[in-house]
Amino acid sequence: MATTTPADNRRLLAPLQDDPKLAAWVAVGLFLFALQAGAVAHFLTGLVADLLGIFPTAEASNSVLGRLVGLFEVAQRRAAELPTLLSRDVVPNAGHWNGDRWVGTFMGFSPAVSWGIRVTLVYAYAFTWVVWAVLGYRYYREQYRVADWTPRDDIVDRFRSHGWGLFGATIVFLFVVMVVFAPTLGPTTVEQNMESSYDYETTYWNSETEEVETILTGEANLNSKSTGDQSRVMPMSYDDFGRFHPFGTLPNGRDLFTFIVAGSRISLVIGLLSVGLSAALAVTLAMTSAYYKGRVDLGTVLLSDAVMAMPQLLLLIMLITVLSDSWVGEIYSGGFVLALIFAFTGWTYMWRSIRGPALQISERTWIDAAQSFGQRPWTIMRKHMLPYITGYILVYGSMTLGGAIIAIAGLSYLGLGVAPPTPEWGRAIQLGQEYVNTGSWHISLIPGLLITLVVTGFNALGDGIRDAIDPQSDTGTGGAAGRGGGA
Amino acid sequence: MSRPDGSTDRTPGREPLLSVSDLRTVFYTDKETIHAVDGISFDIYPGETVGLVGESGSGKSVTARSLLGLVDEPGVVEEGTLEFKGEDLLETGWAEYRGDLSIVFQDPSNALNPVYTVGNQIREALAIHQGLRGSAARERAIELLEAVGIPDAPRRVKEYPHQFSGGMQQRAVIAIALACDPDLLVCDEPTTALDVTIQAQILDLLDELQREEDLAILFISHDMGVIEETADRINVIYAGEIVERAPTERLLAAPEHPYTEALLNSIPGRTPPDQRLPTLDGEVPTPDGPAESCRFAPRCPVAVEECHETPPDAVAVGENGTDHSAACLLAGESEPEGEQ
Amino acid sequence: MSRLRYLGKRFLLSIPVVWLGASMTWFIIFMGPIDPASRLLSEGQLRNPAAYQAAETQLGLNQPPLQHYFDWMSSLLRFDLGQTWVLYEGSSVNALILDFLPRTLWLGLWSVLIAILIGVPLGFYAGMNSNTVADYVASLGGIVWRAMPNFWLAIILLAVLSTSPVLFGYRFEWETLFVSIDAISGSPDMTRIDTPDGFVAATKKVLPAALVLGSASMGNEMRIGRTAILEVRNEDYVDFAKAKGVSGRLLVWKHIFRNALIPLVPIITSEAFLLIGGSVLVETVFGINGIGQLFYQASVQGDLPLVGTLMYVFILMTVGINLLQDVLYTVIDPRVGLEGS
Amino acid sequence: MTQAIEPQETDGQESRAPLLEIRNLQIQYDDSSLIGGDPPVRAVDGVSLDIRRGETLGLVGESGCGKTTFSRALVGLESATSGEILVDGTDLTELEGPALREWQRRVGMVFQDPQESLNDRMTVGEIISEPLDAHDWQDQEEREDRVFELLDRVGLQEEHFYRYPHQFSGGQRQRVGIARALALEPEFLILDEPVSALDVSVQARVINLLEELQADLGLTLLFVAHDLSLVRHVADRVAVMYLGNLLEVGRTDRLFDAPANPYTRSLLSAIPGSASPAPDELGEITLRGTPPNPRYPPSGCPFATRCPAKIPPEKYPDLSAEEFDAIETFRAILRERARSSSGVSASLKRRLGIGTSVRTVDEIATELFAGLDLPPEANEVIEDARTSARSDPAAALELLRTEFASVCDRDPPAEYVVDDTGRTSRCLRHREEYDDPDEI
Repeated sequence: MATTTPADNRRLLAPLQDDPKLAAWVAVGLFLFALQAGAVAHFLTGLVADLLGIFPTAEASNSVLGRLVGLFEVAQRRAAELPTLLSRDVVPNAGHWNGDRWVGTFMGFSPAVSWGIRVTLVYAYAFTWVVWAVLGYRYYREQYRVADWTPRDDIVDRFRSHGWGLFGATIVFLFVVMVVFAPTLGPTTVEQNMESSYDYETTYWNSETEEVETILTGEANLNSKSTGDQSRVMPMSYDDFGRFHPFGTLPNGRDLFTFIVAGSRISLVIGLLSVGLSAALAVTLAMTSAYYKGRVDLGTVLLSDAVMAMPQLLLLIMLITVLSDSWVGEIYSGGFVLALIFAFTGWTYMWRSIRGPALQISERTWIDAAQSFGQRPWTIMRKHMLPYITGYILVYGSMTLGGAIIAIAGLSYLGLGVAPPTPEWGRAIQLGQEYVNTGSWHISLIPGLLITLVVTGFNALGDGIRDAIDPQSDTGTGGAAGRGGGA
Repeated sequence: MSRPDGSTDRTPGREPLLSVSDLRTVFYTDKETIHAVDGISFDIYPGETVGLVGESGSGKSVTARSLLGLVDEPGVVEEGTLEFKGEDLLETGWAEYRGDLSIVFQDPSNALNPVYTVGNQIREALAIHQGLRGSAARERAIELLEAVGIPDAPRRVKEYPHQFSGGMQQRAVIAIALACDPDLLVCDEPTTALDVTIQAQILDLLDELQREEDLAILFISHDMGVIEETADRINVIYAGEIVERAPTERLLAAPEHPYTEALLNSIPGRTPPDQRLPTLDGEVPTPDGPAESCRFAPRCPVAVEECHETPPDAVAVGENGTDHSAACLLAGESEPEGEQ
Repeated sequence: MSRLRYLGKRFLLSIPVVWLGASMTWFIIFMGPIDPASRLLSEGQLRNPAAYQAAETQLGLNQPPLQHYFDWMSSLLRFDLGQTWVLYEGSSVNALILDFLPRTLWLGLWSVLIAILIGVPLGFYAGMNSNTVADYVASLGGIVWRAMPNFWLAIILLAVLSTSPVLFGYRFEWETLFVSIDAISGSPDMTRIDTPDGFVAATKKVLPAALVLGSASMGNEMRIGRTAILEVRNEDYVDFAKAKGVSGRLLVWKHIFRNALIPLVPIITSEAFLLIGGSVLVETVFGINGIGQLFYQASVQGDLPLVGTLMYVFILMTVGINLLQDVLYTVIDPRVGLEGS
Repeated sequence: MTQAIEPQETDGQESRAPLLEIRNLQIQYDDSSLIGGDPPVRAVDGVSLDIRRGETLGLVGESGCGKTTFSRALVGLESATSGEILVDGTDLTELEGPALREWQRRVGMVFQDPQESLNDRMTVGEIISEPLDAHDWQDQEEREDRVFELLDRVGLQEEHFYRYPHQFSGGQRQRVGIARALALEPEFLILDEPVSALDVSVQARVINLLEELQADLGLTLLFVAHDLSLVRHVADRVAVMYLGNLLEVGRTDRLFDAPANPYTRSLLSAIPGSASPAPDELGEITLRGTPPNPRYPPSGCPFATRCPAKIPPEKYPDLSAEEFDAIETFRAILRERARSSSGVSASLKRRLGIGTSVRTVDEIATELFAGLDLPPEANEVIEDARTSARSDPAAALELLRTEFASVCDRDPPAEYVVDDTGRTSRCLRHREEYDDPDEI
């Protein structure tokens, strides 16, 4: 018989002591995780509490749900006490000048430098994870995988040599890290600087009195507005209260960087949720309509044509208007309903984009072969069609995500969608609109440039994946999908 | 003229129309360098049909495209001469000889531009090569379609390619090629996409045209039966090299190269139904480097050690001046013991 | 199948699309969580049951839903669109649309034209000179251009134009270039469009907005144009034409460009779709009183019946564009509508 | 290897019990679902055939003749419009769900293009074991053993288990396809052009493998191909298909040595080269035109439009072959014209006086009949037709049809037994009153 049987080769649970390299790899992973375990626990417990809070009954504190919510809130507070390396407390940047040196900042550096160190540490940490994952994958490929070559290897190799795609991946990586570490990255927090600015105090060096004084943060904001040529706090500068503003301030004196970082979170969450939902819908419909063809296909075409006949942005506006006052409209500052609406209006574009590939795959003879030995339709779709469509979904999903970010920004520019005070990029543009040709040009310009960069990044990533999975095709049908309905 | 293999094509009294010598076409991709055509030489005389036979991936189509200067990126014609009417096309370029040298592609549905009528595409060639325009060109286009056996040509001339069946499309392609008034027609698998009864029609048509117009034809195919029926002389191509050349009858009767022999043997019709088909191991290799041994050696049933070390040169094996050569170290040494 | 039959079939298929779209609109507006009648009333009127009932009766909401649905659909079909409630209170919707629509169409026309006239030639140029510096610059430009949010671009462009003398020297002032316009932004004057001056003025007025609105399409058309050229260049028939001796300009124009236009048709029309959606934002930024802005105002101010009617108009427009695409197809590609394609 | 079935005798095939009895099978495609009114495509148009246990039946025909559709129907990949496919008394065309799956377990199918028929994201092991998984065949371990056994059976190595189709050559891929078809130990194997995508030097090995497998496992084979030389080599019996109809069915040696049907004769004669299996006395027959559109099949014999041995019209028995040919061509042209001018746009053009030039119909007729000496009555009819063709091609066509109709245009031929081995052929020339096809 054979020297290697599949049974021998199935060593998924290979003992770690057999392989010191693997053990080292796992140890590094655990160490990296431990550094941030507190933050993860904090996030997860918070997420569960928020999810439970969605249900209207949860508000009553004596209901079962209400108690559960309370329980998780307690757990969240506990989790917050766990030590975390990359927190504002470990590397603080909010300090003041006492006439002699900086007090309360990281190792006595200036707030700008302290903030810079924290940002650098965050990105270094995230990058380490990436390196760890890549090394792990390579090691698996060399040592543990039975097949010496798989079609996925070619895809990975092609992507690795795709400069444009890598550029996109880098941008997306930077953006995602920004989203994940949003509270850590800002020079201040949404709560302190925006939501409850009158509950917090800012200590500062008053250069006139030459004394250290305190002021309510809200009042400090009022004195650091960017409203034209006279009063402005520009990017990479301090305001009168010794607070560092990497991107300057908003017309209401709040920190633009903190605003943008927090806004990135809601953009990505809504984007991912909506793309996920519409992708699931699109894939299911694409597979069924491509598999059964005929009437099923025609029906889906008509339905999607009808949804598409209503311009997406207008449909969004209409639905938001209708749904904004209902209870779903209040979840996550209106973000949840926005995601639902996006999914409902966006699946058509995605379905259109993958219908071609799905039909093509359904014509492949291996589908006939599977039918010929009596394979069940759902298994055929899952085993023989889904793996191919997944690639395209990644492509168009990536592009649609870019489009969703634009559309969300466009809606909040119009004052729809994500309700203020929750930060959103489009609102920053709207706030700064009247100052664009004054000295406070940064307010609109920076978020706009960031949107352009992030969307370009997602599109480039999509291009890269497409070229990697299907080097011949460049149909560019993702165009419509990646555009957020013309916003 | 001298050749690397020292042979000459002997057809009395006439100069070759096209003389290909040591042609090398290389494709450079990220992963590998493919020597698709690796030093092939042959002559074509006016009015004759030369066959080029080989399996897929042997370099047949690249040869055809190289002759017409249609090698696309990343391919490059690196070496050799293509003497057409005494001029080396690789130096002078094709511009002046376009039309004199015409081509028929394998898939007629791709060779015709879908957005123009067949008549338009014929008239285009007529305008360039025969200076015909207006109603003269229209009349001539109809005549050409009739000449290639398309019934109801006056109506057909106004139709679009997709309104034609496969066989009709190939006839239209031939009509366009004829409109260029060619001396040499390169037919790259012209019947492979067609059914056998349609293939017979096209082969008849080519034969008839050749006799009427004194065309020289380079006929490329993977099908020995088709080649045998059309060609006066046959070149057998394997992995970018011509391994054997002989007049048709001679090649069929007394193949010298083991590959030719194997190729002939594997045609099912040559083996009685109750016997097993003779087989040949392995597949056609991709020539991804300069030849360092006989490329057929790994599959060759009679290979000796030397075959794996020395690339063979073509040697003349013809008796009494027959133009027969084979690129095999063993050729000519052991007499073929007659076909069993 | 003949081409006319093909078009007929496409036309028949668009009927259920309009019907489905209009039904969904009806459902969202009248069956959704919001009571359209109460949204029409001001705070004070809300407390007055008589006023509420009057509004409900006017909207026909006191009827059974099915009856209301059929009434609503049939009035749409007859273009009996009623009157407005909140916006321009009491004016006829038909008149309102006739007043606002031309401005949007004018804007849309120019944005489509700009996109086609710049995007397609640039894409073809990049495709013919693939992998050169010019190609990379054009492609990158197209991609970045495509990623910019329209409304942001509009804001920046307005700022640039309003400070044009400062930025480009005092000789160049957008407001007074060729013909003077009263302001950089605002609605074009559609009444004098038949005079040369009026035409230029109206065009100049929408041109910045059209440039913004068409920007993304331009990037997209460029990209597809480039790909199409690359694909066609590798076709056998191009090689065959070369072998025939067709060369230079004839080869490029007759055999490459013409065929490369075919995949561009659906792109151009699907971009036109997006323009309709994008018009809301661009009209808002530029202060153009078009149908997009009307829609936005109606939504914000709660005139839901008007929102529904306008949506119907938009549906008709998109379906119309779709049909136009099919007509273009049959003109440009002789294969359309015949068996096997 | 697996259970050895007693090799059955090769003689007396006629007496073998049929595995499948196909009765008047019709398969039509109606793609113009809602609107449009094109008649359906008649892919298979009334086929009756027995497939006997243990035999290799070759099914040959040109592309589009319906041979692939027919073979797919036998595994339930196509649904029959009418007719029945009987296996042990059950009609396959009515099976659904588990019953159909049960039958599919007994059949294996090998497809033409090994590149297309293997999912290239699955390893060879996964591909071959998929039928086993689909039918919950025993347990995981035994399935794996079975796959290794199959790999060995088709001449592949065990290490190929974890490779992907991309890593194989065409011939090896086809072996994987064969292994998959054999996974469930079927009794019946359908081979749809199994080697036509392969190079000749590779073809031979796959064919030899198939012959071995049949001998070892006692399989019944349906071998669908367009290459007649190949079919002669592998098949015991051959069925020749044209436009959805079986025109000749019979023992391979008899059919190749003395083809009875004009179509079989033409098909054989068209094979180029000295290795052609055609009998020498056949000579060269080149068919005119192309097969008709299966949406609009001829009303009589399906082959009548191209037949070189078409029976001359009763009214004019003395027409020479040449003259008959000219009339046939004229009719074909008119038919084309009538169809192309029936569309809306064409009638619009006609009304506007542009397009379709009537002048040329006349011209063509002049050319066609130049130099021919038609009998006066026939000539008169032609003249009439030419006159009416100017205004109404359909009427001209009708006139020609009634005047010059041959029995071949009218009567679909029945099956005639043409030799002592039970070979059948569909051709009106087998009727006693006409000359046999081979005498033309």
